[in-house]
Amino acid sequence: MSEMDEEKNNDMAIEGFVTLHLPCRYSYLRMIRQSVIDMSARAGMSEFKAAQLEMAVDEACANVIEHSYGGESASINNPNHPGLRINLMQCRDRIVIEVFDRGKGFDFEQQGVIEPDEYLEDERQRGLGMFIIQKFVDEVFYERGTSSGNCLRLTKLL
Amino acid sequence: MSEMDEEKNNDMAIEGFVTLHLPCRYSYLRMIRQSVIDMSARAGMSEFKAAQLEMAVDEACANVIEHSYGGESASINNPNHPGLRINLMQCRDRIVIEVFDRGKGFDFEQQGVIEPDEYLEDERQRGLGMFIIQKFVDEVFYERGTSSGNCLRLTKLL
Amino acid sequence: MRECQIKQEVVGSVDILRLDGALDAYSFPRLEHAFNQLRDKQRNQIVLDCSNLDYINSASLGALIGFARKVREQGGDLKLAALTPKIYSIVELLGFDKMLQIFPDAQLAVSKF
Amino acid sequence: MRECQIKQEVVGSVDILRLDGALDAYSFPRLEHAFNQLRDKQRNQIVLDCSNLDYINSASLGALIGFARKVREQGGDLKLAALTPKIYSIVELLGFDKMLQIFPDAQLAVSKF
Ligand SMILES: Nc1ncnc2c1ncn2[C@@H]1O[C@H](COP(=O)(O)OP(=O)(O)O)[C@@H](O)[C@H]1O
Ligand SMILES: Nc1ncnc2c1ncn2[C@@H]1O[C@H](COP(=O)(O)OP(=O)(O)O)[C@@H](O)[C@H]1O
Repeated sequence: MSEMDEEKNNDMAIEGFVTLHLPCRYSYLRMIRQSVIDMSARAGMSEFKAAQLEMAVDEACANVIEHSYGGESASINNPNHPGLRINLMQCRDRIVIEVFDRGKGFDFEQQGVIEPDEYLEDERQRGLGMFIIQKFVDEVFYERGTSSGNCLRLTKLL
Repeated sequence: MSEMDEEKNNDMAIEGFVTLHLPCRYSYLRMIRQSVIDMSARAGMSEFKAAQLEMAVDEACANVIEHSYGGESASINNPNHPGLRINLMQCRDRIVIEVFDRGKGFDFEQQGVIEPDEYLEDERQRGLGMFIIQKFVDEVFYERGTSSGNCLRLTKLL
Repeated sequence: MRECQIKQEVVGSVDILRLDGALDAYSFPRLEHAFNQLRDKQRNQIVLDCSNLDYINSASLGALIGFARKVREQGGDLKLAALTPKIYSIVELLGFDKMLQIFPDAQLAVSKF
Repeated sequence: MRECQIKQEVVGSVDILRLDGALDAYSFPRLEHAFNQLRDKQRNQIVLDCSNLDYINSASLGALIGFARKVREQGGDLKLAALTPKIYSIVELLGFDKMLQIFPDAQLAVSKF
């Protein structure tokens, strides 16, 4: 069902696979979070770890809307806007979430991560999203411009 | 984004469109229900009407798993099982939910609907699902064997 | 959260079943199991505390009606308590409020036996 | 349910903001709006009752820290109350429990001014 299939071994065998396709609107973030929480509960992940994964995915999707697509406005009145595609995969020992978009993407490696301390010095009080994404999951992988668009893959062990 | 697009007029213009693709397992019904509730809330549907739509969709999806696919077992250990595809569409004055499956389907017109009274006489205590689906939404449309599989479309006005 | 938890409590001759979560096609077997246990023990005065029940499907509603009928044949009853407004509205729409006694809380339901 | 509702209550010199729902990128402008209103009225003793807050994103956490700093400059403070265990764990992981005072309930937080 996804690129993941090829690299799977026993531990990574997919036990559950859900795909969500949603418009580029902040009002759908709740539905995304609920699906992450539900998938985590199915897998037996603790409530606290699930909350971390929930937040990482929420920040990632909000970033896609704000930065990759340049905001909600382009999607309004455009029924053909590609929106967000999200794969939620439950494996034996982990949850893997892929977020795909067809916006401009970014250079992930070059993007600095602001730690909460520096963050507090900063008047703008922005830029914590990437830190949260990195801190709250066990593995982050980003690929720009795949055949399915830009892909951010977040992996959290149970 | 769907067959609906062709028949749309102003009232039916789609303001929100979410697609879910899920395995043929009862444990995903919760995620489906949550998405229906969330979409209904976004559209401003009352909590009580949303509960009716939630139940109609839950019964419809449980029927797909039990009857169209003959239970959960065929999907276990088969990553290529087609599962369920669900479109949730928010229009100005209604919510439209489409449930697609690639199972055997059924003859919708010939399927009798049991009223709660008869139902109570029946020892087996089954067969209320179709009644609920018909009673709790404003329009039910079923088409067997479309190019996307069997399709049940439920429409509920706000 | 995933499953429906069913906690049992005995108050004299009455069994209270506290339902927590959703009764759907996934968790339905739990309800059947609980009912079978009560039947085996010949308990027939039952209260279902639904204050933490967030969903109930048609098969589960059917099982409630069916079990109520069986315990009534033995002089008992199955009463519902503390339905959320959402679930109450569903039960009412289906006319099941005429077949099952419904009380605002479990204690009151117990006192009616 | 969709949006985050923010109810305000004045207890003497203290403003209690009761948050209900989720603070995410969708509802964030509401929080900013509430903070702007408080600033315009020069209210600087603030308690956030988070008992019904089910999610908070990074931008909202940032706004809390930023607003706390501003009211502190005027001799006031912003205190958090009644965080759910889930949100408390997030706040702690990010080290924000060292920057904001957190109390088990709103009344206690109010009494600390
Ligand atoms: N999905 C994305 N597409 C494009 N750019 C992104 C994406 N995610 C993050 N960025 C870039 O990384 C920066 C830091 O992101 P983040 O830490 O979430 O802070 P913020 O969103 O508050 O700016 C953003 O300002 C943006 O330039
Ligand atoms: N999606 C479906 N695919 C195939 N058969 C179906 C489907 N939905 C309903 N049916 C048929 O209609 C009958 C009545 O369904 P329902 O009223 O939900 O009761 P129950 O599921 O308890 O039998 C089922 O027993 C089945 O034969």
